[in-house]
Amino acid sequence: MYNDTEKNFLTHPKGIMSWLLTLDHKRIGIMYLAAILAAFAAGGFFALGLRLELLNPGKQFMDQDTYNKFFTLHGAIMVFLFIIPSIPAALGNFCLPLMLGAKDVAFPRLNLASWYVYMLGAMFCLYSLFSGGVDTGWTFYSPYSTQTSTSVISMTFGAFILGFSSIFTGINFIVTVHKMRAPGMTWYQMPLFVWGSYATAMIQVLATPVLGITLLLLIMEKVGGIGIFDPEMGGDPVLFQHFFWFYSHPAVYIMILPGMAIISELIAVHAHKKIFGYRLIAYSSVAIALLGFFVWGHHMFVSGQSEFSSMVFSFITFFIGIPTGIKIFNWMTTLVKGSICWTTPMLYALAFLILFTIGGLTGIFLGALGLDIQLHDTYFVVAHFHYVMMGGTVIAFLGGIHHWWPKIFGKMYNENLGRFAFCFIFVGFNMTFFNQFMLGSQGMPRRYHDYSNFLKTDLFERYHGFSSYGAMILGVGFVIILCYLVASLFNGKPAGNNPWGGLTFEWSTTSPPPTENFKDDPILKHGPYDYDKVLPKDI
Amino acid sequence: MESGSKSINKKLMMSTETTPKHREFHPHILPLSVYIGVGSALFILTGVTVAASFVDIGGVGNLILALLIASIKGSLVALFFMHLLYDNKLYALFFCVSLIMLTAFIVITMFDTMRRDGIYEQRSSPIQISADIYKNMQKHEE
Amino acid sequence: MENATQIELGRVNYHHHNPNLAHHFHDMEQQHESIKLGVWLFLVTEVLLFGGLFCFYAIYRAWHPEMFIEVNQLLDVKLGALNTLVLIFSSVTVALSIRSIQMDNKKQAVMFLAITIICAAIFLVVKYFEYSHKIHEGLLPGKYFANPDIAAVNPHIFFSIYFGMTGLHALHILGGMIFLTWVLIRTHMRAYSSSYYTPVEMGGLYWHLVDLIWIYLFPLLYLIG
Amino acid sequence: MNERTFNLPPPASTIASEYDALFYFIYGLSVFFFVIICSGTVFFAIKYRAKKGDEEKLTSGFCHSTPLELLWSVIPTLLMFVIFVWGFKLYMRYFVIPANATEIKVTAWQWNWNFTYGEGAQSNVLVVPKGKPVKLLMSSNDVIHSLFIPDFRVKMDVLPNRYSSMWFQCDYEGEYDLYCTEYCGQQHSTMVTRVIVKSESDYQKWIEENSVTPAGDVLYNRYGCNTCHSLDGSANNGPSFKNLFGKKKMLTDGSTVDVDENYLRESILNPQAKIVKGYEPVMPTFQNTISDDKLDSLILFIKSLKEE
Repeated sequence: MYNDTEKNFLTHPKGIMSWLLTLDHKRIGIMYLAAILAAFAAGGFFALGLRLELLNPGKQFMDQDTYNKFFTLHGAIMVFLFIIPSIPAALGNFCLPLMLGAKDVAFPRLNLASWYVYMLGAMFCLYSLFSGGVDTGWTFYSPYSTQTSTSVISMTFGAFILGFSSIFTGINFIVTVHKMRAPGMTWYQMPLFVWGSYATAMIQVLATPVLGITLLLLIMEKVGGIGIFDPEMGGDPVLFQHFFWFYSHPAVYIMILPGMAIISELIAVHAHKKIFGYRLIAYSSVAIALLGFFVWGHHMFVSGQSEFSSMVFSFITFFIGIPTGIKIFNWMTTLVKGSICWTTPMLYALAFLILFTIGGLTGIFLGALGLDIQLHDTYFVVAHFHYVMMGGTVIAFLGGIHHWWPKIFGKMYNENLGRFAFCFIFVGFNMTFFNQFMLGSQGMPRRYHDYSNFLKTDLFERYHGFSSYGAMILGVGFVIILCYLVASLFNGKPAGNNPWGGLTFEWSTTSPPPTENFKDDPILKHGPYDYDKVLPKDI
Repeated sequence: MESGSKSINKKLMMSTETTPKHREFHPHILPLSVYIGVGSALFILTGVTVAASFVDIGGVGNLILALLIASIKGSLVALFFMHLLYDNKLYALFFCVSLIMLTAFIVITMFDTMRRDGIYEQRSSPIQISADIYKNMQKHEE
Repeated sequence: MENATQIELGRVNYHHHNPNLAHHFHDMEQQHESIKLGVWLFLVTEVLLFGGLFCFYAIYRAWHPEMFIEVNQLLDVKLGALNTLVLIFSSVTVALSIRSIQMDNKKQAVMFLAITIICAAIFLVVKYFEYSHKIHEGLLPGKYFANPDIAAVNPHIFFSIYFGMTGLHALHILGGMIFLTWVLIRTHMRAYSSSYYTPVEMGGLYWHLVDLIWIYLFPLLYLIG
Repeated sequence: MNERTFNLPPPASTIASEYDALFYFIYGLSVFFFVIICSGTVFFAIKYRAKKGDEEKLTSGFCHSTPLELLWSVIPTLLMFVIFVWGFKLYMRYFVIPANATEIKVTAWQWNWNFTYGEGAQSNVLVVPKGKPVKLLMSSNDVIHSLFIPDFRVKMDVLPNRYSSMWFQCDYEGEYDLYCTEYCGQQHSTMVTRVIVKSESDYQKWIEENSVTPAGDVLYNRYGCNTCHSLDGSANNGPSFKNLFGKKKMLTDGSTVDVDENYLRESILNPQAKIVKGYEPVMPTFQNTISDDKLDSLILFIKSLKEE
């Protein structure tokens, strides 16, 4: 049981320097958590600004320039500073070595370096924010990005640097999974969170360098006019899109795979049920990671790329739907004959099943060659990827935070408040984004500051208004969560070592864990989800 | 084919097990002759590839030949100097995955850049043939 | 009591056997393999980093084959070939330095490392001459291109790619030189032996990759005609 | 047509109804699968909710079922194939332009549209004839734009370095939105205009009212094209313009070239690039003397000399 006099990783050693120079994966995870939450708050601020501006047609309170910078910063911050590092670098860093029964990740120094590199990249993004902002959209499409006079260089350089932090985390995870598993733990005894993180790390290692070279070339294009993207110099701007999406589509799976990985944990643990189709879920993570590399062109169906490559990309895109569908059905079936506790993390897991299904199904519209033509670059796309990124990843992230919070800090938050806030999130999210599907298929284009010039302005206004109010409810939900989680640190009840009855290694150590993770070397006694063999009272 | 990949899989799994008992550390030392031999082969192949570039095979023949020789040289470096032949096959696997990804990247991108005239010739050719800088250059000369 | 169980598991005391063993690894073998795997993953990222430039090369070469052939005549095959030989030689010596340290022959290892670093320096000097010649002729990337004698369209793109690829490669050579110098000093200080030589081997792996990339760059850039 | 639908705007072009068929097919499938997953999740979550005393019991080891897993691998796979093929067919309908389409040149720049019609008319709103296929030949003067007409279900990026094209046929007179959907800078959201669909006769009338004397023939004399290129087919220093457009010409190096917009443009700006067989490379370059719109109208003029 939790014992204040015991030395845990949070309290020992003490002092700010012991944190800044720590090599402990748990502390680095928490430092990452703090950093990404700050980024999330910043990104959320911009999102609310956008929604308020779109409440009514015409200019509300910001001009076009400001609006353009807002959506660019919202996108860039949320993608590069929040979602990509969110689950792997914060929760993954904390949990992965614990789940494997290892003392640390394979390269603790690299891990710390990754945090500092992240902070450096964030500084560059911050700098570009204060030196006039960026107005290209987070995709930095050439040739606009090479022509605009805003601080594209510092922003892309920031993203370039952030790539290294992502690569470092990826390398660390792959090596840790290969070499640091507890004695006797085979690949098929690993928790599914580890499988998902492993697949994610593969993408981080394989795709991020291409983003690096792309952004570097974009900077060279802007500074030195090397002429490979610039049509005026004989270059081809569509090539930039190829290069950009070669990273950024797999990056979508960097974002969602860890979310899926968390859901596998949450569902099994909170339903006290052996996970259905363990191997298929594990394989499908790897399959999604690999297939994800060959579908980037489905972002370019109307970009003027050849019909032949559009066909190839669309065909492969549909194959991704299959492992994704398998996962969803497997999670749903896991619930059967379980003993389901309606805890806050479980509510997020159930919400994930519903919201991610919507995100996935609407992806089929966009993957179908002809259908994408109407929907491309409209709010349909915006709604689709928010259902995947937010309804998927962020919901899973929230579930994960609630799931591991007692383990990380040894304190239990107020479950009733947790469920209360969940309702805000669920309702607010759907209010914000569901009507955007209709908005998009009716033709409302994304990245529009003003929609008063259309014949259908009144229709758009109704949908946009609904969205904006939803966003406010969503914002309130996040504030409530922040409040009760912070409050729990001060007056939360001791959580105990294993509040949910988890069977993976991290629940077998104290909460919070000691610096060396385990008092004694952990020994594998059962599989990660053997709820049919281990009595709940024995856990 | 399938059973082959399975057995590789098995080997990978086995070789990456972390066993509880502590293992001695034995470096794998290759005889000097291997390094000298591979080194000389690389020198000779460099000569061959330079020589081959002066023979016009026609079409993309020269390119293919040059890449073939480069690949032989590359394999020699990877297999012997980088010990892929002797080490855990996991390293080779990761290295191959990177090469496969790279090939896929190039090939699939070229599905687009090479086939833009799939339906209409008009769409593949640039509106403006040469870059603006040459205009300025000409002006400058005048 | 606690000690007893730990000794039974045969771990704890082992930590003190080798000062080079980090606390979170069980044994030297695990540590060595982990670091090696990490380095290989790093090499994977390097391959894909250069891969982007290779992709550009492939696309623009396919678009403007006649331009590539014409412009290629302006590169110096002799210097390129010389650099290739220098790099291959340095690859052999770095491999031999690993072999020497594996056999506990510190002196030889230092010597081979020194030769490798000297070769790298030669490579960079040759590159310097090539570059200054190009700059002199106005054969520069992108908008700085200022050589009106070429008839084919858009030669500046070739030089963007040429300088991009060889420049990035030269940066890697420079990085390798710095790392190998550090390894050399550490070797000289007797930090490595047959029981622990991981940094030497890692430096070698990296150096071989830099060589391997040049093996492709050389024919693609210099031997097109 | 014209009752307002919930998801898509009323279909106004011929391709829109084909589009809507696939859209609602996938829509139906999505609703079906969503209902299965949603109701399954909620039902199981309620039915198997933990009760008092459950902590004393093991849960079922039900964790594998080949038939079930095959079921939800194979059925989606088959459906995916159907959707892919259907989507691809639709896509090809978009990209194969009917031969008899009226061609309109679209030029986009930050942040405006310009539409040039065959007869020299120009406008900022797109005017098209009802019931006839219309081809848009598009290029941009600066960054990438994208032309989108939601009621017609058509969209295509407008590129700065290449021509892109698209087509539609609208059978209903009226006004529709047309706008840019590729983010193109500060005033992206003002790049909104209209398509006006007129009956065939109104369209012709509009063209006549708005057409300028084809500037091309004026330019033909002003730039001195007349000294070398005849209009009646007679031989001179350069090929005659009569019936030139659309022909295949043999070049001095033995290859052939289609005389299209691109070739004409290149030959005016960079005359030495492709010399037609039998002629000397004597033409001067017009690289810095002729503006883009003049170039366009000169090309239009040459096009107009093509015999039907």
